[in-house]
Amino acid sequence: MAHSGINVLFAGHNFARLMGGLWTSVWIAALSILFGGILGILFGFLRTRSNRLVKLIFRLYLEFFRIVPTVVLLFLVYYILPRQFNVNWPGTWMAVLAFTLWVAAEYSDIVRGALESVPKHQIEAGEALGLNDRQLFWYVSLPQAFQLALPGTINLATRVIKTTSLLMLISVMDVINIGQQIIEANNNEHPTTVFWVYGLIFILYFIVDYPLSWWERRLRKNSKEVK
Amino acid sequence: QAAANQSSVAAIKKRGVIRIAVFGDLKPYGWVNQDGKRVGYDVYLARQIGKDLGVKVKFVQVNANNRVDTLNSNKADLVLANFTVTKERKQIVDFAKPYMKVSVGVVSKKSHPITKLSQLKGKKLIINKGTTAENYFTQHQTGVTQLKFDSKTQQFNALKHGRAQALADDNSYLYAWVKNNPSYTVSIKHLGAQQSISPAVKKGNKSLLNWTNKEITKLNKNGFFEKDFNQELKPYFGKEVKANDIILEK
Amino acid sequence: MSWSVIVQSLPTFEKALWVTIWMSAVGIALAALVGLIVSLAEYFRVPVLRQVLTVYAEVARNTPLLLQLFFLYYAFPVLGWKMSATACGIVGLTFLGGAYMADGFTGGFEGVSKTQIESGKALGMSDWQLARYVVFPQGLALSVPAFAANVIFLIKETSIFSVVAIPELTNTALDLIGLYYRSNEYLLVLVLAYAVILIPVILFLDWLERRVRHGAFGN
Amino acid sequence: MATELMRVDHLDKYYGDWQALHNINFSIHEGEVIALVGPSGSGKSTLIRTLNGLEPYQKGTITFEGKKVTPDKVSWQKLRQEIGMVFQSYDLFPNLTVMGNILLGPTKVQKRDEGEVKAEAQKLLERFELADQADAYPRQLSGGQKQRIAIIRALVMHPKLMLFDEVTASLDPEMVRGVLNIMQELAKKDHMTMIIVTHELTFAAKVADQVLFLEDGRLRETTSAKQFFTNPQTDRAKEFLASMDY
Amino acid sequence: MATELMRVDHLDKYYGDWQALHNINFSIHEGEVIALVGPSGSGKSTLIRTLNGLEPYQKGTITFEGKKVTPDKVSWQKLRQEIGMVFQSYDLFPNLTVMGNILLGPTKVQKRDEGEVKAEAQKLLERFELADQADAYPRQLSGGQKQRIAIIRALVMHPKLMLFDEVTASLDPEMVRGVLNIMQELAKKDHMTMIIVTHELTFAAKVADQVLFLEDGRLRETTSAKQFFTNPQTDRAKEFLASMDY
Ligand SMILES: Nc1ncnc2c1ncn2[C@@H]1O[C@H](COP(=O)(O)OP(=O)(O)OP(=O)(O)O)[C@@H](O)[C@H]1O
Ligand SMILES: Nc1ncnc2c1ncn2[C@@H]1O[C@H](COP(=O)(O)OP(=O)(O)OP(=O)(O)O)[C@@H](O)[C@H]1O
Ligand SMILES: [Mg+2]
Ligand SMILES: [Mg+2]
Repeated sequence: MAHSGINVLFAGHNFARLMGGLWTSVWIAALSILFGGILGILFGFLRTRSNRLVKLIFRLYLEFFRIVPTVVLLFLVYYILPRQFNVNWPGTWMAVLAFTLWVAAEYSDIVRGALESVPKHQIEAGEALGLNDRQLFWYVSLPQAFQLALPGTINLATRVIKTTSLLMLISVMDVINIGQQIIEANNNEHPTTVFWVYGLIFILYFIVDYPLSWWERRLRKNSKEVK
Repeated sequence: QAAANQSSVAAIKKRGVIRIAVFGDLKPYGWVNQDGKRVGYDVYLARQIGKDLGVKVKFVQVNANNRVDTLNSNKADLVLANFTVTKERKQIVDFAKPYMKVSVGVVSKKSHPITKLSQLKGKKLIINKGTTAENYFTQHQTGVTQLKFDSKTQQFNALKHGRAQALADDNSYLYAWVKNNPSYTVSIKHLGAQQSISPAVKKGNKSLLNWTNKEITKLNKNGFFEKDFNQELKPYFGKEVKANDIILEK
Repeated sequence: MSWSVIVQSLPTFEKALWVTIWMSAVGIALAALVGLIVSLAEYFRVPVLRQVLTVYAEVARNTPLLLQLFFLYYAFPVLGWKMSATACGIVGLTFLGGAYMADGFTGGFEGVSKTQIESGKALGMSDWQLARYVVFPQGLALSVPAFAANVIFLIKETSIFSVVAIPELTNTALDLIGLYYRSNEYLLVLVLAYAVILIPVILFLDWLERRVRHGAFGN
Repeated sequence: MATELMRVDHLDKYYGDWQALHNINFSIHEGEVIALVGPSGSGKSTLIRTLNGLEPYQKGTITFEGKKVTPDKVSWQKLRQEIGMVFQSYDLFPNLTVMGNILLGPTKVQKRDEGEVKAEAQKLLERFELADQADAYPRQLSGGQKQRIAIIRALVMHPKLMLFDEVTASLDPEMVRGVLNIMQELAKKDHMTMIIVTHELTFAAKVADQVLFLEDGRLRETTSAKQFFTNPQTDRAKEFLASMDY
Repeated sequence: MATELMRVDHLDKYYGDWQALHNINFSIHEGEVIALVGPSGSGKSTLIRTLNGLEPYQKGTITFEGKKVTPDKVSWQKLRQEIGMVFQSYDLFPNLTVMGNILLGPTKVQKRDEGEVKAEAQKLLERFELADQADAYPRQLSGGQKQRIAIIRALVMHPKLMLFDEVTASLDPEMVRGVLNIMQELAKKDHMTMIIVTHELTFAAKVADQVLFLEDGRLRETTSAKQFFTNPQTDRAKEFLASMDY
């Protein structure tokens, strides 16, 4: 019985379909991280420089995303945007949008934190050389902040990848959704399908996520040792 | 209205694609076989509609509880997802002529069949969010605890694992399901009035609504639904279900 | 946007709010306990147990809660292990949260400076005394920020309980949308409900963080 | 006497409500070396940072090469090309090599030709026995090496005045000498104008022409180095010298 | 002569493959003060840490009060109650008050009566002019005060031997004196047996009976303090003394 369940994974195009679903999840994650990362750097930079009002606005933006669970965020974008704003994209792009906004919020805080933890005396050493604000940012703050922000960046990426599991809820044909289709098509004949399909997806997520979190851990350890 | 125009017959033809919302995990109405191909009673109809319109069909997979929003948010032009016509739904979407009849049924274990609503009191009942079954049990106080799921896959798995004593959904696919799960039976065949299932379009989309009405009438006349039934449903149903239980009279 | 729709839904949401709150509370408490056990095994380098728990933590950290719940709820019964939805939710949250909490505590313990540990040793402290008087008080204080982040994270993760039919906030909102098609109203109430839970929690944790920091390190 | 390079008149500086510097007056001439000494917290760092525009001041004037300094960002940015500064903390940029650190100011700020600056940098590195380190990263260097490179990084901008804030305070004792040697050479050979904050009184006695003794934000004594170390005027300076001389 | 308190024979210590200490031999008698000096990186900290069991060693023996030390965790834990140690970094426990810091060892490790220890601690605090600080937290103290309290914390355990690893190295110059004063008093008045790693050679000359000069992990000289500072035997020691005396 258990045997028949595992065969379902390789029957027909099932395995290829699952991999296709995984690819959907991965590229949505990748694009969101890319777009969200760019926005996040911009927002984070603005948060260290701007006047009170701009800071407050970005702070509120961040707090909104801190409070609203990502599932809810997906539904907000999925239900509200098309109707209220006539935005009419396919589900995958809705997902990219929702994730991008979320990543931008979280990443802006990582970037702000990193920029602020560049030691003050480094900035002063730059000032003492006569660097102007723009030069200080490009030659001193940014390269050092990048190092400081790297572990946080990777950590966020792992979370985004894991969160793609929610795409199923807004009908994106992600790996879980395809898994459910397979389960539905075979469950009656092979009751253990559910176990093998979810098991495979579980492992797939682990395979994608683990190297990143391993890398993050190593970076953090190294930076501790340098200290 | 700009939004309605996006789904007018002219717009669809111009685009060359009609977007039709279907289920992906509702065997045998809308599901995906192991080759990754969408099949089922609704899907069969969808493909025919595409052919008759002379456009390609793009499927949008939905769950029971986002069928309305899929239309309202312009993600699909037409819903063919076992969409039961109800008073409430009529207020927010426009239904075309029905192409199936249905009523809410209850499935339970053969060994402990639930044949009367009163037996449900104090028990657990599985339903799918956004279905007529949910409507029914929300409106009729039966003293049952509802377990609400997002998808068909989830709800049937939950039933099999004994997470509740019964499951309520459209009787049309309960029949199919019990065929493969012979220890269960559709112990209540009809709850409430007989209802019908229709294609739905966004409210105000007269153009597509009229076209669809004509299409249904035409298909009904030339026996399309019988063919559809025989090909997509019959193999999954038990002997006790006849074409007449599902499709409408000509 | 209809005011009356919102008002009518409030009693339903209130019930769901309590479900979210109590399940979060229990799940987080258990997660903290598991996290503490894992981090203690790591700190005392307990053979075998430590390796086993490390594998657990890696698996829990690198897979989505949604799949963990699917497994517990839909796949395990195939093998004959069945838990109620509530139990699945709590176990899932504990499983995931335990790994995150362990990370936080371990980070705190490792953050205690080497010189502090050596000055404890120089006073002749045994391993246990070192842990009791030096590493734990300082390490736990250091781990408060991570703990706070985890609490907020885990409360938000309960929104995924929806997939195993637990009637918490998100499930309730989706359900109401499916029944009455008033997505604007219900989503608004849903967001507000999370704000009602999380804002006090965030404020409390901020306060706790400042207090502990000052108590332990004076800054 | 040589021309006056910088003068400070009636300078007051506050941190919030609290006055850190009280009515500071002094001047420094070309080629002169001033040692700024005093107990911890007396305001030495505050004063020397003010002279480089890193701290705003609330009253008084700073005059550089006969021109009153307008205390805004842009003027200071320009002026800092004429005034080099080295701090106590090793402040090389960790993401750049030694050469990268040295080139940054001349090429990006002064827009000088990279090849020319590089040649000059190479010469300075050789002069101070650091030629091997040109491609090293700061983390690969000892504290003493880092400080010497920080000095070169400032020198290559051709400053007219160099400010040093306890540049040897975080160094291992044996490293101190190498750094002090450079500073001594700059003073005696290059006749660099310098203001040096230091706790190394023996060194100060050797290189300084003048000593400013600061206490509680006030200049208590401004005398020639010779006189200060052999025969300080004020009791406070005497006490201070006694406390430092274990 | 007084009895031998500790002796070290043929001690070798490796960090991984790299040998940090080579064949170290010396002994210290009751009431004696040894100064351990040498360039940075020569292994002073490594040696003194080894004497307190904070670093394992690979060859040789350490003998304490005539008994060979078995180099395991539990023996060292016991022994450390007899050997006090103070480090360069201010290492008071930040979550405890001054009194809490002082009481921790005697009451928790030695299980002595709290009241009695408290009275003794109070006396020590008074003796070293820190009585007002008993209820303060470390963060409220200056570096010099912290180091003096760290010394008291070690003393209250009644150690037979005290180890000091550059206890004044991170202090502001004016703070140094207070700490050195205590150590001098311990040496001269209390006749405490002590091994002191220090860069303050003037101080070492004053308090030490013997000097161990370490270089590259090898003991290059073991002589009386008088001889070492006036007339060192080896060239290396001469160089070292010259480099330190700027
Ligand atoms: N940014 C600041 N804000 C408020 N007060 C400050 C600030 N920087 C320094 N101070 C205070 O100003 C006084 C002078 O400090 P400063 O650092 O100039 O002393 P210093 O003479 O350089 O001491 P040290 O020898 O320890 O370097 C001190 O009381 C210090 O606490
Ligand atoms: N944990 C360690 N692992 C590897 N090498 C080490 C370790 N600790 C010290 N060393 C090396 O051992 C040598 C001796 O170091 P040690 O700290 O004992 O010198 P020191 O004489 O105390 O120097 P300082 O005067 O700078 O304190 C140095 O080369 C150092 O790099
Ligand atoms: Mg200073
Ligand atoms: Mg050392």
